[in-house]
Amino acid sequence: MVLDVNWTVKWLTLCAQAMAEHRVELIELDRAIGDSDHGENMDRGFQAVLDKLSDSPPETPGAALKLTAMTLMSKVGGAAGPLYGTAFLRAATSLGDSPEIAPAAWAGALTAARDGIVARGKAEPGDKTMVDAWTPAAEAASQAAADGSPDALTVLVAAAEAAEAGAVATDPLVARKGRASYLGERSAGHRDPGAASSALILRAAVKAAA
Amino acid sequence: MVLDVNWTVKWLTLCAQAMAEHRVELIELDRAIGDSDHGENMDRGFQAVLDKLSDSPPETPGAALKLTAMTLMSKVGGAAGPLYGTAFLRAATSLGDSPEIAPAAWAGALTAARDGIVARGKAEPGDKTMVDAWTPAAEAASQAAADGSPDALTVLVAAAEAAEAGAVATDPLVARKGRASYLGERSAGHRDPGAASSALILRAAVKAAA
Amino acid sequence: MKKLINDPKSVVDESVQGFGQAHADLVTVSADPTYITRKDAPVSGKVGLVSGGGSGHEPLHAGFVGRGMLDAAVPGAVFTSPTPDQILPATLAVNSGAGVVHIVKNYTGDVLNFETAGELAEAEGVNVRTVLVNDDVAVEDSLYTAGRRGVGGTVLVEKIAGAAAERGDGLDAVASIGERVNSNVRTMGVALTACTVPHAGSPSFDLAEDEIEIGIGIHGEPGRHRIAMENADGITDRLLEPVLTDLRITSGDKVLLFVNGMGGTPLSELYIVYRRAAQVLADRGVAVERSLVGNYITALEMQGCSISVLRLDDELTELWDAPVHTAALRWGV
Amino acid sequence: MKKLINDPKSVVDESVQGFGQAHADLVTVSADPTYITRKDAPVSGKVGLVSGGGSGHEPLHAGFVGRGMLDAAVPGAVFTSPTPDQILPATLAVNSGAGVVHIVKNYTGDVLNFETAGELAEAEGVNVRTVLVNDDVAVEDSLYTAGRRGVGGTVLVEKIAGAAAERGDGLDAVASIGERVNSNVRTMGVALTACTVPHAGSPSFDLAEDEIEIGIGIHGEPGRHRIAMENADGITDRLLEPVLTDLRITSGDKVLLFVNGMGGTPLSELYIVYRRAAQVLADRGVAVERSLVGNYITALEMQGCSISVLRLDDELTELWDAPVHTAALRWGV
Ligand SMILES: Nc1ncnc2c1ncn2[C@@H]1O[C@H](COP(=O)(O)OP(=O)(O)O)[C@@H](O)[C@H]1O
Ligand SMILES: Nc1ncnc2c1ncn2[C@@H]1O[C@H](COP(=O)(O)OP(=O)(O)O)[C@@H](O)[C@H]1O
Ligand SMILES: [Mg+2]
Ligand SMILES: [Mg+2]
Ligand SMILES: [Mg+2]
Ligand SMILES: [Mg+2]
Repeated sequence: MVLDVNWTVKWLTLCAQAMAEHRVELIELDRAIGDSDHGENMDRGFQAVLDKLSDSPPETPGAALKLTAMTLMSKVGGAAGPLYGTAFLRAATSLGDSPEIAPAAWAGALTAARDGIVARGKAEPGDKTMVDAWTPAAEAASQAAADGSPDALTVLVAAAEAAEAGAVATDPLVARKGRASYLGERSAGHRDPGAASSALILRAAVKAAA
Repeated sequence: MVLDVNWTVKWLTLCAQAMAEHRVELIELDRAIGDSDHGENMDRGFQAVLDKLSDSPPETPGAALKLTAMTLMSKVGGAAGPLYGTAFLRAATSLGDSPEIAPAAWAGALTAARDGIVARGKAEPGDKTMVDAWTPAAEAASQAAADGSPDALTVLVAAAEAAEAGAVATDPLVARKGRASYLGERSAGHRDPGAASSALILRAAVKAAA
Repeated sequence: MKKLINDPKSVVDESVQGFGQAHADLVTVSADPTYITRKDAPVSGKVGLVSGGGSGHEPLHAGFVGRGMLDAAVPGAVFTSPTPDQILPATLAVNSGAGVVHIVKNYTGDVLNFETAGELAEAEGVNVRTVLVNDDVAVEDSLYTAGRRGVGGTVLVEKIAGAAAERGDGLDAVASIGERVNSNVRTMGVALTACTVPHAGSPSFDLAEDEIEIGIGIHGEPGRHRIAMENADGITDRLLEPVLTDLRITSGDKVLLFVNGMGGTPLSELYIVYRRAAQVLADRGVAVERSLVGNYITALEMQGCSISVLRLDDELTELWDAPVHTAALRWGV
Repeated sequence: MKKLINDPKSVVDESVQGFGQAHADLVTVSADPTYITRKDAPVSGKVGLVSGGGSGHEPLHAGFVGRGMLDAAVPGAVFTSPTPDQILPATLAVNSGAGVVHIVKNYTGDVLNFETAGELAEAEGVNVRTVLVNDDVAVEDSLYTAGRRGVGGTVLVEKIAGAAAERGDGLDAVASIGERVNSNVRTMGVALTACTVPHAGSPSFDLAEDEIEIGIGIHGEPGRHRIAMENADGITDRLLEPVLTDLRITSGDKVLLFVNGMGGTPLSELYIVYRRAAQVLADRGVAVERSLVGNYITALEMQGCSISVLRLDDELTELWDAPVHTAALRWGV
């Protein structure tokens, strides 16, 4: 499996599909500890990404991610818009204009994305935000990429599984960043919607390679 | 049984009691085809009558009814306030300052009350208003009073029963006066709240004599 | 029933007290009997304007007391018209000698109580004229002889007659301007939810999640008919059509378009209704020269709205634009 | 969910269009990206004021665009902050060369999106200052590092900073007046019912008939804690106490008292709350010099209210009193 621009476009297409499919679920998660818009925002944003991708098909994975970043930034709004926008922009930058993403580059892109989110949002792991999905994902991908000469799929799977576990692990946390923090102790017992959507994005990367 | 000022005060006291007891019921009737206030208005009005009666005890039945009229006029509001105010005022006038109400005088007072309501409200029998209780009541009282030399109780009972039957008979009517008329056909199938409170008032007259 | 109240019996008194405190620069509140007068009443030489009715329609009427609008407002219990012993002193308090106009919404209770108060005021030497507001096209008055209700148009009558009084028109002239507004305005309303009268404690009617009431008044009473929920444009068309037909609005007419919230509907939705109504009017060649959008005559926390259209002429437009300084409507000052 | 809307996806666009049509004398609506500017923007020599945020809080912010208040409002989707590609052109459109102040409610989304737009505007040569509003005492910011939310105080910041800009204050002066308002105002809110975000379709939280949420924001989020229903005076005390404590209000202070409805609560109830709050302040020797009562910053059709207290000084009072001409707040003009 080669992670080229076709794979990237397929990944982003599957992201859009995942957001549409899980729109209500993400709204429900946000309803419990936020303001009921996360699923709507992500769905609107990735639908716009689809439009952009077909309007001006990108030539490289990096270009596809940059287009995604700009579109999410201008269509998602809320906290997630700038955070995902920054994440995709940093990932795009880290990939440069190479035509393919090597396993180690993928790990590097995830790390850059995570660092971008942290730079913008100032959240730490354990604050019950999307950082809790991206941090283990970036770490798992880095570890898998460092592990001999892995194929791309292995690295993608490692990241997705870590993100999913990270999202689940936000359940008992008390939020210290974002809207859920206003609830104080009442935020415990609910999954962070941004961590959940992050896991969906990284799972879509696996599906695009399957 | 002599219908003197003591009876009159007892009657009005029982009216207040009936309005308090049936407050919710009258609100519910008004809720169905009006604006949910009739029970509250009547309860407030007759509680004020009680206060007035104890503040300045009347000397004659007519004086008691006049005091009631003025109090209802200034405390009930809505359609029922002026209509009941006029009814009690006309009844008071018809009784003059005689110390006792003869059976025929009672029938005359009810007729005067009914005429007052019609003069103010311009409703005809069958319009689904309190007129549909007062008209049969006045007629039944007149007939009973004309019937040989009846005792007071018989006349009171005749009026009360006719008022009750009249109130029940409003159920299928389509309202043509008052707030229920705005509902058109939808007003059918509900009892007129003013007819219901009128029946309570005339039933209290019987109880006061019992 | 969840409400920000202390006791259903003290709702009106406490609310009016709070209103008086918040707007002490504009109004004086008299207690027992309760009425609200313009701070500087009676205004020398000016015709006095008094309106009133049951409470629960706020900001109507107290919110419209002040320069260029009402001289006094008389609030009854919730949805219960006030009594003559309130209306009379309010009338006397605002009479400068030029006479007083009573603006009365056409409900049996309001009509009877104002009628009595008017007679009593006349007996005390005050000239009283009554302007009856009956703009609700939901009521077909041929069949139902209580006649049409006074609803949204009341706000417009109060503003415009108020401006006429403020510019110095005489008693008959003010009353006749008020009547002119009334005969040129029509209204129709819709409820998405019922409201709960505090002393009643339960909703004024039961409406399923997919039903709405068309042709409602402002007292939580059910409307003329119940239909399945529709979208905003569909509902707007249903309300606007009978208004335009009854008022015989034709291409070239100039109008004021008033979208009024019933109390519990967000402002954003009222603008969606306004948008459609303005579109329909534009399509028919009708010029919307003035507009009013907001919660001005309400039914407690009811969700829904009413649409009023007032046919304007130059004088009515000028009077509408004249300065007004009240708690709920203010411009030019 | 019953709402006067056509499609959850078009709610903001259609509402803003209707708003623009109803207030065409005051504002210009730009579509795609959506923002609302003062009709005469940019006003030569004047510092521009831009605010914005998620929709659903109407009349905030569009209702406050006009002379003496905002130059532009940027509405996002419902409860979703707008994006830099809206905020940037709005900023450019109102920049006369004197620079632009962004008034931003302290939510992660608003902060991040305005931050980006501000950087982009600076890159285009516009001087931008940001006033962050964070007046909500329900959030104890030591523990929860997202900090306090911007709620009711936002309206007061916009009015007073708007007056400062209108009188000709420079960029730093306007921003510092805005910050002065923010540091002298505190707010706390209560919800009696939840609200329903159109695209979500179900209420933002479930509340039993005898429960209320204390310490809510303006996004339908649950509050800090849930308590049994109380009467209006009790609820008022619960809201007012932390506000006064946090603001260290003492006898002799002069304040503006702002009772704000969350959208679905009748005005009459807001005055009942006002009455109690005014009473408590009077008892403590605090002078309520100005007041504001009504639905100014809302959470769709939520029932409930917030109480804001702003400590006044002579300058703030003068700026509060200065003429303002917007759709939702107007006086002196
Ligand atoms: N400071 C932050 N750092 C990282 N992630 C954050 C931060 N604040 C919020 N988030 C993420 O954003 C998600 C909420 O996104 P969304 O609902 O779209 O925006 P909003 O909170 O503005 O309504 C949260 O679930 C959380 O994962
Ligand atoms: N024109 C009328 N003539 C006679 N009775 C009337 C008339 N209008 C209303 N009523 C009576 O008044 C009753 C309603 O009283 P109430 O609810 O207290 O006043 P409102 O209708 O003003 O809320 C009706 O049930 C009816 O019996
Ligand atoms: Mg959210
Ligand atoms: Mg009634
Ligand atoms: Mg009534
Ligand atoms: Mg949001």
